[in-house]
Amino acid sequence: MAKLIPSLEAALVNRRSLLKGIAGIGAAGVVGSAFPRPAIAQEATWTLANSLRSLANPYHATFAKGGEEFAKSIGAKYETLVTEGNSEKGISDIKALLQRTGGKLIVNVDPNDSPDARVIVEEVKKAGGFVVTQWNKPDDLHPWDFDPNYIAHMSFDGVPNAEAIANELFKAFGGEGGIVALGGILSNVPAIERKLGLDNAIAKTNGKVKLLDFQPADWNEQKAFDITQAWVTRFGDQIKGVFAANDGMGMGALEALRQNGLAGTVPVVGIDGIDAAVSAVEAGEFAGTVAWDPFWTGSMGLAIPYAHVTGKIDITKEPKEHREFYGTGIIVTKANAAEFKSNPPKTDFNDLWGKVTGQIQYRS
Amino acid sequence: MSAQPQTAPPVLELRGVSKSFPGVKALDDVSLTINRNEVGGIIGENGAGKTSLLKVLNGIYQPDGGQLLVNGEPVKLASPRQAFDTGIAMVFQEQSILPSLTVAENIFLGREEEFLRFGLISKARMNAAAAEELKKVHLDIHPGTPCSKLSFADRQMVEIAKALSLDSRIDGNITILLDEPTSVLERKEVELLFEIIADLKKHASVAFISHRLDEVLVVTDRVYVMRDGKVVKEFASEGATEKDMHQYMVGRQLHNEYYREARQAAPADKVLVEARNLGRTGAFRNVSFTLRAGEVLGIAGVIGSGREDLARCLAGHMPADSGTLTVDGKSVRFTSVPQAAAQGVGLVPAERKIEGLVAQFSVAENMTLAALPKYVSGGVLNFAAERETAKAWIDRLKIKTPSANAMVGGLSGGNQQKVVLAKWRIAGVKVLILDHPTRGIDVGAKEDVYELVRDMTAEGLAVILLGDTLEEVIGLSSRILVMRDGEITATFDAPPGGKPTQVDLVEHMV
Amino acid sequence: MQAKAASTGWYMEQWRRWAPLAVLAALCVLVSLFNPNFLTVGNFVRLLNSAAIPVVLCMGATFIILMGSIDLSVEGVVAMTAVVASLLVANDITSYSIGLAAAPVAILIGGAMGFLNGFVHVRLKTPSFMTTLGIGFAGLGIATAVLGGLTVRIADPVFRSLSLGRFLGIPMAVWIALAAFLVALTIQQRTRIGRWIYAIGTDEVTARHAGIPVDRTRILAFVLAGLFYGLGGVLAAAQFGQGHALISQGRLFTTITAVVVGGTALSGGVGSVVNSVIGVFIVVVLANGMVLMGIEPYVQQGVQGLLIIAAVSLALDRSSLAVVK
Amino acid sequence: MKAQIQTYLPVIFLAVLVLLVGAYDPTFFSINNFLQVTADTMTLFLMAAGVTFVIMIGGIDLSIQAVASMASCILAAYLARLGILAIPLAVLGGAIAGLAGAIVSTKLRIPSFIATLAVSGVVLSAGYWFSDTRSINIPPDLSARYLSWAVGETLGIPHELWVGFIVMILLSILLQLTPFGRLIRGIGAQEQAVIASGINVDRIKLAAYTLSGALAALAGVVMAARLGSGSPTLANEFLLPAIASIIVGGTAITGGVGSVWRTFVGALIVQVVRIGMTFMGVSVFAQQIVFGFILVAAVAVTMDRSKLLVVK
Repeated sequence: MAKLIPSLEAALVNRRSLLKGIAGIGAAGVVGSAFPRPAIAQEATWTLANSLRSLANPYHATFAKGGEEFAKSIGAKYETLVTEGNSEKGISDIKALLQRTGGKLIVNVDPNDSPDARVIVEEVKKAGGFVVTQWNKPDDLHPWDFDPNYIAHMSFDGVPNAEAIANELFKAFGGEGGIVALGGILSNVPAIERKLGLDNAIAKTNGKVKLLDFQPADWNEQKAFDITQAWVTRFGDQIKGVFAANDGMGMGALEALRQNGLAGTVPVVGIDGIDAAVSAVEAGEFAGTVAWDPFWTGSMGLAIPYAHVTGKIDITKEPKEHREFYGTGIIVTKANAAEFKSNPPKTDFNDLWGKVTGQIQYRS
Repeated sequence: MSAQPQTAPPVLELRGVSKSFPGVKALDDVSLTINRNEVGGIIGENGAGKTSLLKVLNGIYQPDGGQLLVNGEPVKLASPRQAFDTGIAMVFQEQSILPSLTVAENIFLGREEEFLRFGLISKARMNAAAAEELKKVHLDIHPGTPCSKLSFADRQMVEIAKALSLDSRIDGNITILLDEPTSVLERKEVELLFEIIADLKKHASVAFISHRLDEVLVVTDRVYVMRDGKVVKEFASEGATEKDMHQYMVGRQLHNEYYREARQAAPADKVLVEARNLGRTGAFRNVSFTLRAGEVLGIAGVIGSGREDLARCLAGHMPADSGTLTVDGKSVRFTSVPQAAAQGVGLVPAERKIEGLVAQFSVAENMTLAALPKYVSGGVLNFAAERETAKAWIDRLKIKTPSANAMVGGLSGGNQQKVVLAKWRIAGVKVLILDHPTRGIDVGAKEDVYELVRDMTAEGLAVILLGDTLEEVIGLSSRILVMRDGEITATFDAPPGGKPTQVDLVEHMV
Repeated sequence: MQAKAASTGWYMEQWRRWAPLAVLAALCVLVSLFNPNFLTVGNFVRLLNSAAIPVVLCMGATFIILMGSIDLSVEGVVAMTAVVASLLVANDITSYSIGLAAAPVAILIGGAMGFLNGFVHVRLKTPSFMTTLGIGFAGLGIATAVLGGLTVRIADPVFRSLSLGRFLGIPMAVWIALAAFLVALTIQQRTRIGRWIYAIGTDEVTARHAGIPVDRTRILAFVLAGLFYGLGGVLAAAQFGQGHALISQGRLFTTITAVVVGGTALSGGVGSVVNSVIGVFIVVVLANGMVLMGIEPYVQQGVQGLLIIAAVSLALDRSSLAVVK
Repeated sequence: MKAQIQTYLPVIFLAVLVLLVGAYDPTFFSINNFLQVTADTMTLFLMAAGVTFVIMIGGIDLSIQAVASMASCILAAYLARLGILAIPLAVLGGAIAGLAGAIVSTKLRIPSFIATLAVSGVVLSAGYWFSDTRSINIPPDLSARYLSWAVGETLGIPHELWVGFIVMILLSILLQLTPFGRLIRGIGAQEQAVIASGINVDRIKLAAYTLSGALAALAGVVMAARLGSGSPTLANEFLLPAIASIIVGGTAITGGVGSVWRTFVGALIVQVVRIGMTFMGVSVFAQQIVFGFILVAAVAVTMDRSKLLVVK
């Protein structure tokens, strides 16, 4: 991550100049600094874009960063699209970009909700662009049914990773006792998977670890804080550990524990590997987190289609495990946190499949 | 009535002031003066322009033409606040007391600076100052009481106290404008008010606006009579009689024709409404009467007599909780307006702008509001039929409007009231309850309304009338109920030529 | 008969006055029946702590709602000020490290956003609903743009002690919220602006006639609200030890719900910051109770909705309203 | 004349926006793109269309987002079993939710803001119940059989547009030509006068909220058809844009003044601003800020304040 920081700081400088523009009230200021250049009709080269929920969360910010870096490495134009949590906005934005680029678009999408993926894939195919989807898609939607435009779907397997991190949690408190768990929005696929992973881990302890309560905090830090406060009241020192389906909620839980003097005493685990969580792991307040590699997904979701477009590979000839695959989650614990921080995973834009860990499994 | 040195300029003077609104000339070349230590009276029928005049004096309206002088200096009053700071305080007819604030806060609203200490209001000092002002109106309430807890009469006294607070805060002469201050007050409070005015006169001037001629004669030194936006007469109160004043107010000697007495129909046999021991807790009780087709039943009573509540119960605005009511032979119990409307009972409300009309609706839309189902064919509105009806009624009631599609909000009060009447006629009511039907409309329109009342009775409708004035009740009604404290205290037959006098009624009212 | 009517009126009035408190008490009893742990000192401290930020936000929102307006910019302003505060103290991104001085700066920025709300609303005559909605969007956008999606981690223990520190065993955030409440109460009761806000909310035309500078008062009320949101942002940053654009997620509707549940009318003129504090506690106890009572997660929202309807229908004085919109 | 211009300000504002974006990027100007953009706006319009009635009576309906999501769940859950009947069932579910909000608001006399907010919590729970807390796929064959009216094209025009147009026409008829619409306007402008005219105002209000719920549900059905699945969070982040559409179109939030075509234009304004920023390549960091300010500007331009005494 440290390596990322200089480039992030550079980005911050730009943003500050942007803010100056805003402070100048400027519609004029904003317009001036924010509009790159008019695009006249057909563009000769491919435009690359990442579509994600919101730049307000670190995972997606790094995801966008990956796309930007890759585009820079090949000298292509790059855009970030945000859905703001609104499915229709996400879809319309992609359509607009397809229209603007005349279909010469490579887009790497983390759909707002799994149903969106189908529409996006269909639109991209119709316009002749190429698409990679991340995390969310309907189970019956497959890249090979949309050859060649639907390049791939990539995800991280929530079940084994959640199970692994749950085991880290159990280890942290000695493997026996009650835990509480914070889930994401009930109907989100990752939320479901991570809950399943947790359930598996608990089942394997043969009753030694008990799930005292499960509450969805909707990925919301504040909600996680309030729920954890209530848990402290309800279960008191029965709580031996807190499982959070993402780091944001984990941080909320941690702060609630801190308010009650329990930070560091009651271990927390999260998933995502955001900076704050890794630091908490170092400090011994988190028992661990799973680091996805958003820089990798953000860049590889563009690099793979680009390789197809430039003829380096023919995606239709690739095996299924290169069309629907899991990336590698890194379990970060106290043992490797410092190492992880000082030496974050690197991404080689030319190594397309290096971090692929197998074909996606459908469980339901 | 101390003698004035002729040299001192009048405290307040209007020279040729005019003010117009779309369709109405509210003030037409009005000139008048209020002298130092004088109580000037301004009288006139509703709609004569008294309230507009006050609003000009108070800075709410800016005149289109003419001049306003205070202590001989021409001034322009852009807001009530400015008028206040100039020494003119108004006691509103429509109360300007805010229920969410305390008595003291209301009295000093907008003028809290004198109680500030380090930017904070000293409640103790403010309450103490307010208590001083309350003493002047003999109101024994704690200044920290929220005004929502006060009766209307008490609120009126607070309003007067607010105006009086100017007294100790302005150098030089102040003028207090009292707009119909007695309408919500009880006899005792009215007397108190008169004492206050007499006291005020020693160091201030007062303009007293009322349509209660007896009061005006008692309390004022000089009287201006207004009619149709003009000052038509000025005379000294001493020696004047109510009859003289009346003559100027209405423009002619009061005569039977004004109320179309000749057209007063003899009631038919058919009973349209029969009330037996009707009551509503806290409002009225044991009210019984019979109303026949072709009859105008007047109800007289002061504020608090329960007649307004009775009218609203009869029209379904609030339920009665005891007694029985029969409408056109059917026993009914109204708990909502639609139920009353379905039985052919309609109410022309006193609050025309709030309950009578949808100001943003056109004339036609307002007219058909209570009878919409009649103008539907195939599920959609039949605009042609609606327009036709509207035009017919515009002609029939001589409504002055640019067209049937004009917004009702732009019409004068009289024309608006005709639209409300037309609405209920179109809905086909059998019984129409008129609550102050001529409030705030000009004389010509009043006569049209009276004509319309006679038309209705001629067509076999029955009317219940809560008149704006006693004369109106007497002139129009064929029978009169007098109410006091929620009960009927007297019933008078009022055939043409055999009408009771105001004195007869007042006896049972108070 | 009259006397009887008067006395039932008196009872109703007393009930209306105390209803929000009664509802809160009933709720507490209900929850503690399910889970006696509710009635522990520790839980009360936790409840106070959970209520701290909502109380601060409600202080601002109450003034706006008392005017009959509405403020939808809560989340935008809180996010923005939280981000600014966390960037100004010692953190892992910038190096200003101005320590506690960040708090007044952030609060003032909140006030500036409030000023923008009020100014645009009054001068352009746009309804507060839309004005604050738009400016709230902008505030969230600014928070996102300043950070570019990063999360700032606060490394300043003094600043964090604004939330974590304890005095007499009670978290500092609670004391700050208490101070904010006292300030709001003073403003409401003892300053001209406070009284004028009531006057405007009750009858703007009369208020204008009384010489109250209505436009200025409106703008000032929005500034006040902004200042409170700014404080809320500071507390949020201190509580979570970080600043990011999502920190205020979900604050808007809970704030307005709390104000209304407390008995302040959306139509203006009726209510008080005291009511809002009670409203906050009703909402906080409700959320806390959901977990304590072990209500099935997916029906929680539904139960909460029903209980809010029950609470409002008991607590809100609607007798004086001719129409309810 | 001035009044005429005032009436069409939303359209003019929209036209200016379109010209601005088009001047910047001519690819924006194509029939196909216009059709696409408009078709994409239709779910937003459908959500906003019903609420327009509620806002016109001076109320507000904050439950539409939850209602649309719930409807998508009902549709997806029952399409296989009930076939085409799942559609009316979903719409009925929305109507009931709308009615529930209205009953709470009118009978318990709770401001609609809180009543519908509270009901939306209940509706959200219902959505989770119908979907068993999952998103549910609609198999393509079922979609083709029952939902082709909402997706696809006829005469070169996307079906969403047909649906949107039909709804707009029907609702406009309802609002402009029927007694119901007349009373909606009257209640918004001066409720007490309508009550005093013997109209059962509560019934009209119940109908308005029910309509709002039903249309939100229809929006949810169309969304589900477009996305091929239902989910309890499908319509998230739709509420505020929908209400913004109504107000940006020039309908007064205080009630009495407004129309369905205004909401249509308002929804298009919201959409064009958003899409326009993508076309113009406005930095993603600036987008939300620009969006916020344009919303305020749009209202400042389009709202007819001549009839309002005070702006709250």
